[in-house]
This record gives sequence, C-alpha cells and structure tokens, in this order.
Amino acid sequence: MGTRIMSYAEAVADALKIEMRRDPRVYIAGEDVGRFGGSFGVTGYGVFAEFGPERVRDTPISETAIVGHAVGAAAAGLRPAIEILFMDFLLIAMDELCNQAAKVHYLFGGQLKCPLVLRTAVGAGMGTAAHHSQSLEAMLCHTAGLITIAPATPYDVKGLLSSAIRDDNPVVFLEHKMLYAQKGEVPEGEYLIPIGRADIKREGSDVTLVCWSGMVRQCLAAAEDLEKEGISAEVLDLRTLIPLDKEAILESVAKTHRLAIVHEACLTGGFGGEIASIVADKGFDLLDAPIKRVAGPDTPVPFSPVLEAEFIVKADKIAAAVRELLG
Amino acid sequence: MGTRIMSYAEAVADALKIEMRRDPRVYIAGEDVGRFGGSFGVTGYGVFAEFGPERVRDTPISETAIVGHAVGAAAAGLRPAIEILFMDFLLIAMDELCNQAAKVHYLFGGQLKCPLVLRTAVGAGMGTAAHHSQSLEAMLCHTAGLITIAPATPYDVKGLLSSAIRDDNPVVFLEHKMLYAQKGEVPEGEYLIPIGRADIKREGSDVTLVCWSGMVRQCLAAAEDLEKEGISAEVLDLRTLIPLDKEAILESVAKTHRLAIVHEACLTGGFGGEIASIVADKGFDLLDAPIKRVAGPDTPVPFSPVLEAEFIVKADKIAAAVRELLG
Amino acid sequence: MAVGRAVDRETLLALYRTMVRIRTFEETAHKEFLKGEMPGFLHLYSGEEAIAVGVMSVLEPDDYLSTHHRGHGHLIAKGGDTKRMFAELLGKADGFCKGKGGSMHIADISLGVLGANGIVGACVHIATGAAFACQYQKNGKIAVAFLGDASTNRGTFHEALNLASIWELPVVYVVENNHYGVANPQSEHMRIKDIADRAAGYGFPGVVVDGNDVIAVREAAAEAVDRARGGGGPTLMECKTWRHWGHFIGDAATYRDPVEHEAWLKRDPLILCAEALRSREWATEEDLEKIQAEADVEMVAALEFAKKSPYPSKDELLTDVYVD
Amino acid sequence: MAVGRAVDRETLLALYRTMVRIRTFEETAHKEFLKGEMPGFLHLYSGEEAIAVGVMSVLEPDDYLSTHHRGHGHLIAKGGDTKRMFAELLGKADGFCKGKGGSMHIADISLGVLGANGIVGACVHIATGAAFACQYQKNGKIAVAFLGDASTNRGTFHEALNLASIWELPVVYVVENNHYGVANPQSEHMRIKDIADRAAGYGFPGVVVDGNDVIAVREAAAEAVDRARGGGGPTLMECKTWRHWGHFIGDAATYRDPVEHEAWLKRDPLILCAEALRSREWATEEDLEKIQAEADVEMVAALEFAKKSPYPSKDELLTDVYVD
Ligand SMILES: Cc1ncc(C[n+]2csc(CCOP(=O)(O)OP(=O)(O)O)c2C)c(N)n1
Ligand SMILES: Cc1ncc(C[n+]2csc(CCOP(=O)(O)OP(=O)(O)O)c2C)c(N)n1
Ligand SMILES: [Mg+2]
Ligand SMILES: [Mg+2]
Repeated sequence: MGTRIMSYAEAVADALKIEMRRDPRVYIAGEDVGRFGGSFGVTGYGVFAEFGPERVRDTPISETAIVGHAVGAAAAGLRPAIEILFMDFLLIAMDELCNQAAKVHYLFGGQLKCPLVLRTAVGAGMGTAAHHSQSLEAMLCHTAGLITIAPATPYDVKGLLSSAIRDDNPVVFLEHKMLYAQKGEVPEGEYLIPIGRADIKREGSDVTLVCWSGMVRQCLAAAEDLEKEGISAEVLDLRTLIPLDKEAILESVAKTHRLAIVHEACLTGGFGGEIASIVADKGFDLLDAPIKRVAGPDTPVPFSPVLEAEFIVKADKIAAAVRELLG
Repeated sequence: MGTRIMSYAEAVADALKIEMRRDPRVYIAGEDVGRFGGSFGVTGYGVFAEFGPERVRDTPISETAIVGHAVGAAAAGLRPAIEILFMDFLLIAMDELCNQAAKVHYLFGGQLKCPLVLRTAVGAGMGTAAHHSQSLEAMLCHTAGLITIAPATPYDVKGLLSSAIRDDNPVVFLEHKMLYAQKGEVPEGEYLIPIGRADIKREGSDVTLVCWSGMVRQCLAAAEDLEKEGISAEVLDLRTLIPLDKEAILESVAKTHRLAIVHEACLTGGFGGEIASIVADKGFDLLDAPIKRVAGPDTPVPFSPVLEAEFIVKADKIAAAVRELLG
Repeated sequence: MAVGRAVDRETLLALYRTMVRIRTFEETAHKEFLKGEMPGFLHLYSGEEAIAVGVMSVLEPDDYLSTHHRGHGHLIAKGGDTKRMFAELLGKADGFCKGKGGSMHIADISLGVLGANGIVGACVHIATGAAFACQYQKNGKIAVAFLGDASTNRGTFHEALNLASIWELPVVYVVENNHYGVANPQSEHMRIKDIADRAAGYGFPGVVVDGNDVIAVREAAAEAVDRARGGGGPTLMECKTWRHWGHFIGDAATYRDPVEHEAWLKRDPLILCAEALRSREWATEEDLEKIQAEADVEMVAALEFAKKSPYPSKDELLTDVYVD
Repeated sequence: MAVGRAVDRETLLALYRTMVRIRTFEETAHKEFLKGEMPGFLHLYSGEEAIAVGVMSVLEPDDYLSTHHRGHGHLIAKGGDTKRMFAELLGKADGFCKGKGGSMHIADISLGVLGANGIVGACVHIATGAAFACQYQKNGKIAVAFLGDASTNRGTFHEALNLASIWELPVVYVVENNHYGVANPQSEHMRIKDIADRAAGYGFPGVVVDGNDVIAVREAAAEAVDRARGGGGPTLMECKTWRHWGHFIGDAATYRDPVEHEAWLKRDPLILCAEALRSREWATEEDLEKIQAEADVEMVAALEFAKKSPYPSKDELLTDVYVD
C-alpha cells in the first residue's frame, strides 16, 4: 500500500477504522459522534458510515457517564474509544479518569485491565475562549496509571492512535484542534508508532527545543528563523508525554548543551516543569546555560482575537528565548 | 491575649470561628460538617455549636453542588468556606473549581469576584488507600486564578486560614490529615499570616530543602539527622504554593547552592517540577550540584501498611538524597 | 412581592418589543458572523425569545440569573445594553467582559446576570448558589437558571436540584426544551417526554409550558417566581420551543425533519405574540412595523458602536486573573 | 434464563446460611478492628445481608456486579473466599488485591465482582458500563450495582441511569437505603420518601422492597433480573434497610433515634429469615445453630489464614501501575 495526503482529522478517522475492523471489541462513544459525524468532523470521515450506530454511539451530555461507563465496559472485555469533545470538559470527569480508569489495575492488585482510549481536542486558536481552549496535559501526567499522547502530525496521529487502541492501559489521546486541517503524507494501511518514543523533527546542534502537539509547528518555524542567524536548533517532538522518553531528551541535551521547553499550556505547573527537573537532575553536567521554558501565560484563554493571539506561544517568542540562551 | 497549645484541627476551627464572628457573610457547607462535627472533627470544635445549622450547613453527597453552588453564592455576595472531605473527591468537582471558580473573574472581565475557601484533607498515612490519600496540589497549581495553601503547623494553619477567608480570590486550603492531631503553640486571638510568603523552619547553609504540608516534619527530622553528620540543611516551608514565594527559594539557594525539593505527591508532574524549573532558570548560576526531587513514587497510594509506609517519603530518604547532593 | 399576572396592552407591547429586539440582535449577529467578522461559536436564540422575555417580565430588576451558551436573549431581556453586547461578541474593549468572554460568556453582573457559560450545565449550580445567597441574606431576591433540554442529563442538574430542594431555595429552573442537544434529539438523549417530570425526583413542582407563547410563559413564571419569593422553594419549568437555526451558525441542522421544522416556524413566538396583539386590537400593523424599525435602528447603531470600539490592549491578557 | 421464584427449603436454608456467614464475617472483622489490628476504614454490612443475598440468589455465576465502600457482603454472596477477604482487610499478600485495595476496594474479578469502591457513586457507572459490554457482546449476562441511599444524590447516579435508559442496558440498580449517609438522615439529604421514584425521571421501573426480608428481595430481584436479561432494560430497586452499627467502626451513631434503632433491630434480616424457616418448619433450632457454628468455624479459620499470610513484599508498591 502507498501513502496518501490526508489531514490530521482524516488520519485519526483512518486509525479508528483500521482498529475497528481489526478488533470487534473496539467501539466509539461520545457526544454527536454518530450521524452528525463529530463536532470536529472526525467520525464523519467514514467511521459512522462504516460501523453504524451500534459501534459509533451517541451519548447524552454526560461526561462522567462517557468516561465512567467505559471503565466498566473495559473491565467486562471491551476496548472503548471514547471522546470528550473539548479537553476543558474533561475536568468534569477527572474522578472517572484519574480515580477509576487510572487506578483500577493497581487497586485490585492487577486483577483488572482498563484498556480505553479517551480522545479529546486541546488548544486555543479558534476564538472559543476559556472553556473551549485549554491544554491540560499536565494534570493527566501527574496521574500514575495513565498514558498521555499528544501527536503533532497526520503521520504520528494515525500510528499512535492505532498503538493507543491496542494498548492495555488507559490512554488519553490529545488532538490539537488547530491541527485537524493540517495535511501530510500518511501510509494507507496499518502501522504502529511505539508509545513512549520521541521524534527528532529537525536535527540541530546549538539548542534543544522540546515540544509536543501544536507547538511543534511553532518550534520548526522558530528553528527556521534561527538558522538564518546561524543558530542550529534541534526540535524534539515528544509525541508521548507519559511514558516520557527521558533518554531522547538527555541525548539531545548532551549534544546541544542548551534546553528550551515549549508548551502551549500555562507556564506554572505545566509539564515543562517535569522535563526541566529531569534535566536539572540527570543532565545537570551537560548544561551550558539555564533551562528556559516558553509557555502560555498564567491566565485563562481569552476570547478577543488580539488577546488570544497574544496568549498562544509563537515562533518569535521561542526564537527570542533561544537567543537569550545563547547570548 | 496569650497563646495556647492546640492541635492543628483545633487551630483550623479557631480560625473558622474568628472569621465567622467577624463577617456574617462567611458560612460553611460540606458533608457532615453540622451536628456530626465533620469527619475529621474540625467543626466539632465548637464551630457548629456556636453558629448552628444556618451557617454550618450539611450538604448531600454532591461534590459538584458543594463547589458549584459556592461560586454562585460568592458571586451574589457571600464568602463560602466549603469543605470537600478528602482531596481525592475534589476530582469530582474540578470543573466547578477550575473552570468556574478560578475563571469567572477573568471570563467576565473583572466584573465578578469569587471569594471562596475550599478546605480539604490531603495525604496518606491512615491506611485508607488510593481514593482517600492523595496529594493533588500540582493539578491546582496549574490553574490560573486559584490560590493554593498547604500549611504544616497549628500556628500557620490558623493564620493562613484567616487570611484565606479574607482574600477575594478562590483559595484551596489543604489540611494534611496526619497533622490534625499535631499540637503547637497558637495565639488565642486573631492574626494573619500573609499568603504567598514562605517560612524558614530551620536555618542551614549546605543545602536547601523546599517542602510543604506533611513533608515539613520529615524535612526537619532529616535536617536533625544530617546535622549529626555535620551537614547543615535549611528547611524552607513554602506554606503557600500559589502564589509561589520564588524570592525566598532563590535567596535560600543563593546561600546553600544546593537544592532538594520534597513532596509527598507522586514525583512525575508534581509541583516540585515547577520549583526545580524556576531554579534551573533563574538560579542556574547559583547551583553547585544537580537539583534533586524527593517525592512519592508514581503509583496510586496502596492500602497495605507495609506498602503505604513505603509510599510516604520519610526523613531517611530525604537525608540520603542530601548526602548524594553533597557527595 | 407578587407580580400582577394580567397582561394589559402596555405589558404585551413591551414583551413584543423585547422579543423583536432579541430577534433583531440575533439576526444582525448572524449576518456579521457569516461575513466572517465574529470569532468563535455563535449560538442564536432566534425562536426561543418568548422564554427569556416571559420569565424576565416577572422578575425584579435585582434578581439573579445565570444562563448557558445560548445566552444573548436573557441578557437583553434583563436590560443588557446591545452596544456593549455586540462589542463583546467582537472581542472589543467596550464589551461587558472587555472582550475576554465573548458570546459564550456574556454577562452584565450589575444587572444580576451571572453570565452565559461555556460549560453546559454549569449555570444550574451558579443560580442555585445565588439563590442560597438570597435566602441567607434574607434580601427577598431570587435566582433563575436558564438551561437546555440536553443539559438536564448532566449530573450538575441532579445535584443542584436536589440541593435546592433540601435547602428550599428561592430558585426557578427554566428548561428551554428546543428538542435537541447539538444534533441529538430529545428522544435519543432521554426516555421521557416531559423534562418537568424530573422534578418529582426532588420533591418540588415541575410544569410544562408552551415556550413559544410569551403570555403562557409569563403566567407560569409568575407562579414559580411567587413560590420562590414566598419561601415555597424551587420550581422546574419546562418550556417547549424550537431553535430557528442550527445549533451554532455553521450547522445546517440537516438532522431535523423539515416538516416538523416548518410547523414550528409557523409557531414563531413573534408571530404568536403579534397575533395576540392584533386579535386584542392592541396594535396595528403600523405599530408592529414601527417596533421592528426601531429595533433595526438600534441594532445598526449598536453594531456600528461595537465595530468602532477598540480591541483591548494586549496588557489586558494578564489582568483580572486575580483580585488584588 | 428466568430463575424460579419459588423458595423451597433448600434455597431458603442456603440464603440463611449465606446471611449468617456475612454477619459472622462482619462481626469477626469488627472485633479485629477494635483490637487495632485492621488499618483504614471498616464499613460493616451487618443488618443489610438480605439485600446482597436475595439479589445474588437470582444472578448467574458470571453476571457482573459493582459495589461501594460497604461491599464485603456482596463479595461473600457472590461466592468470595473469606480467607482471601480477611487477608485483604489486613493488607496481606494473599488478599484478592494483594493487600493493595483493602476493605474499600475488595474485589474478585474472576467472580464478576468489579470491586468495592472508595468513591461513593462510582460503582453506578462501572455496572452500567459492564452491562453495556454484556449487551454489546450479546453474551446474555447482566450487571448489578449496589449503592447507598445517600449516593443517589451524586451526579453519577443521574448520568448513569439516564445512559442505561437510553441504551436499554441489562442492569439493575439496587439502592440499599439504610436511611443515612454518614450522619445525614435521608430526610435531610433528599425531599422524597421513596428513592425508587427517581426512576420516573429516566423512564424505567422503580420498585420499593423490604430490604430486610430476603424472600421479598429475591422476588423483586428476580423480576428485575428477568427484565434485564430479557432485553427490557434497567430497574431501580430500592431496598429499605438499616445498618446495625455506625457508618464505620468508630462512629457511635449517636445521631440515630434509639427507639427507631431498636425497632429495626427487631427486624434483623437474620431473625426474619430464621422465623420464616421455623414457621415453615424447614429448620429446627439445632439446624440454625449448626449453621451459625459452621460460620464461626469458617471465620476463625479464615482470619487465622489471613493473619498468617505474609505482607506483600515492598517491591509490590511499584507493580500493577501499568499493564506491560
Ligand atoms: C459540559 C459540556 N459538554 C458539552 C459541551 C458542548 N456543547 C455545547 S452546547 C451543546 C448542546 C446543548 O444542548 P442543550 O442543553 O439542549 O442546549 P441548546 O443548545 O439546545 O440550547 C453541547 C453538547 C459543552 N459546552 N459543555
Ligand atoms: C464521592 C465521595 N464523597 C464522599 C465520600 C465519603 N463517604 C463515604 S461513605 C459516605 C456515606 C455514604 O452513604 P450511602 O451512600 O447512603 O451508603 P451507606 O454508607 O449508608 O451504605 C460518605 C459521605 C466518599 N467516599 N466519596
Ligand atoms: Mg436543546
Ligand atoms: Mg446509607
């Protein structure tokens, strides 16, 4: 089979279809995922058409039931692929996700598995304000028992979603809403990208930019700008946040001796802190400069287009931080 | 007025009584806080007796209503002091706390204030397993708009709770359940401890131990042990996590040049990451050694006494990390 | 204070005028959105005007309300300034929220409007809490929550209504049953016909109202409001209605039955109210046209104002996070 | 497969025996807890045995159930090994959860028991999801949730029951109404008398049952189980009962009316069942004493086993976090 240019949204749908064909235990449940095709159109790319209402199930507006029922369904032998429309709404179901899905395997001494995938849309950029724009991955990454994945390209999103659905652990799968329309080359058939493996999206030697999800594009743009100034930035896309590819981070820093971590989420308490801490401990002797974090401000996401644009980390801010590191 | 020896639980009750006498807008709501006196006995120390069921209100088991109604009550002029019994249950009301309480001031362009205090019990040590033992402060600290306080002594808990109740922002007030019975000298009348100010609980010159809540005792014990080996550890009790007293941390590191951060919560994604990141950026040149984090393992809290004891960070682990830093 | 229930000429004309103003506001926003001038989501209240207007006609000026993502109508009915509303919809500095909230978070706190809300089901707790504050302060005020049919499946609905019942709070829950969540019809999101029946689970009254008949809404609301203010506790008021457009602008609503849709359009609350005015001989065609013309003038000017309003300064990103 | 409803001698003796075993388990744990030998919280099922036993008597061995913090009785009634249960309560390696869960998370997944749960209201979703898995897999199984009166005020109850109704799931919700949350009486946590009435909000049947009469519970459960298995969807079954002790051991339950308490003690489900056996002349005093004596022997041995079981090795702290 060859490759095809498809959007990130289509790539998600492609993985869903492949996995649902492969394993009858996989089903989808969420708000308006059925005939409507999903609010971001994902299940509209042939998923509902192929699998119908038995396997692509509309739910009421009941986020705790979406996540909570999936724990029971997984315990009784299914492999739910559930959807929480906007990640902001996941705050409603944190108990079901973090106290139940993440913990049942441990709580019951390994008797129970909870193989579920929770897909949800993250990020700002659509003018949808503070309740429809957040990037809350840091909260999930603090929950032992959960896997958290945040792909940045159509290729990665398909291969990682297949892996996520086949994994026996609960996985939160973060799709950035500003990436849904982004296109890229994607193999047509099935392929798996291993969970927990970072990917160097651009090689470089002067500084490491660690990033994920929507920020990969911004880091690549910054790296291009910096190249013009003779600065060679390595862009390391984590892809998976938990389990974290510490080796890849430390290897890159061993090469560049400088580290900036870039995330869209608010700075304070963001997952950048974890990465910085690991390097400030295990990679302390590798560092030639302080560790910088380039992140969203500590504010809710504002509605007004001028304020939202200011909220979202862009290439210029990243480049400025790198210059500071090298200056 | 003089001072009195009282327990941490009594000190909490003392602050509640003082603030409720002072301001009729302050009321308490939570599960079994009324005649029963609260599951940790706090409102039983004369709070219900003095203020009765109108101001000390039992609620149904409805965590979203406890937090959610408080946002509306605060918006309409009251100052709710609500209680979520165990912090683990706060995961149920994260939407009400993080999407509503924390954001309404910003969302509505400053039109609305949301002065509420949410008291909740954190920490392991009672054999109550994974749903009654967590320390989830890192999730709160990633939410702009919230203040997070985690006092370690009867003196601090009283003075900070008074300040919290008088603050016009939503405050999460973390009481460690293994501290409730701990006694200490407490001034009898009203006094305020400023929010956002760390406290050096023990001076030292070789290493800084940053800690809060239940870990302050462990750090003090470790410092004592280390002293016997000629190592002088400074114990910096943050007391408030957000806003974070960065100056105090950097000042201490400027003196000791070595930093270990100690928390009971799971390591990965814990608030220690934030502190390490700040020092790895702003205090990079002050450091003579890597930054260490001594924290809970990345597991749910287990029930079995032998496993729970292993889960909780103790003085010996802290001392070992310090020796590594100095070795 | 009980409100007179009789609808005289002046009252009905005022109700009609407010409904027309809401419709005109919405359709002006609609056009602007289609031009690409408005960021974010736009959920229009067109077709549901009788509910906000009927309920608000029996509230006191300082009563509280909270609402959901479809909240423009409630703010206008409570007295909101359409200039500042358009400014908010455009993310401008003169918006009620300085442009920080937008359509889904529009609010004028000084009018007791505790905000539209981006989280479906959040307003139920907020109104309940505000009602508690009224009871606690014994200030004679009450609170109203406006919420959708599909939102009544959220746990917040259950927890809030139970708390209000236990505490006997002065609150009215107004369900705007437009028969759909986004694309999910009521028959597929719950197995009961009348949402009002859910009140029985909490031990307080539930009533079904024709939500397109402003007089019927007003009468039912008067009863519920009197009960709340008189210490009789909460009421669940289900108003059956229909949205004229898709869930948000951009949704073509192909999931709806066109025959059913047409039938509902004939029961447009503006048409029904106009007929009520005509049949009572309380208004001539001219009167009605004049009301529409005035609304048109208002909305043109309001939109103009909003367009001229500056964007907030970039520094505003960092303000209003904490109260100092 | 419909279960015969007639209660013959053998069946009733078996029900009685299981109830006695649960009671004896609980009172053995009670004593052990008072000696300070058991960590954590201990919520005893004493007084509520007829519910677990009556319901389980009409379940198939591979049906699912999920329960709450007061979950020992359900596991015993489903066939749980009391040796491994005591081991779990003591945090020992032979416990069902290797000591990681304790009383509040006791579970034998191989019996379809998807666990006790420390989060009040969590079991409702879990049973609902398990019921969905049964329906989806068309395997003829069903699921049952056991929950408390006070837990029905949580939003999870509302969301789960509504979902089960929409999807017509094979599930039975068994409310063990012991009239209190912790210290909060039902009259103060809801304004309705019969929790079964809440089913009307979801459009499926709700029934009230004498939860201390094991035969009544069995009959009502048979109907609900048959409905679920036959594709008739969910049932809400409210069993009125009373806990003999405080909420947990250590709670003296001074908030209860002693007269009411005494009256309920007279309706102890064991007493009622023993009387039913006697009045039918299906058991002599000796038979009954023998059943108790056997339970005593079992529990002494089980506790002994648990005490001798080793603690888990410290390495177990880090296992079972992820499936490899
Ligand atoms: C908690 C939550 N879940 C989902 C959404 C997405 N969403 C926004 S409006 C809506 C449908 C609401 O339906 P209803 O309550 O009937 O109100 P209507 O739009 O019909 O007025 C959904 C699913 C949301 N904003 N919040
Ligand atoms: C979500 C949550 N809130 C509160 C608690 C604390 N808690 C444990 S049991 C209980 C009372 C439960 O009452 P009910 O549901 O009637 O069950 P019962 O104990 O009477 O069997 C409470 C409040 C909890 N464990 N989980
Ligand atoms: Mg609707
Ligand atoms: Mg109970």
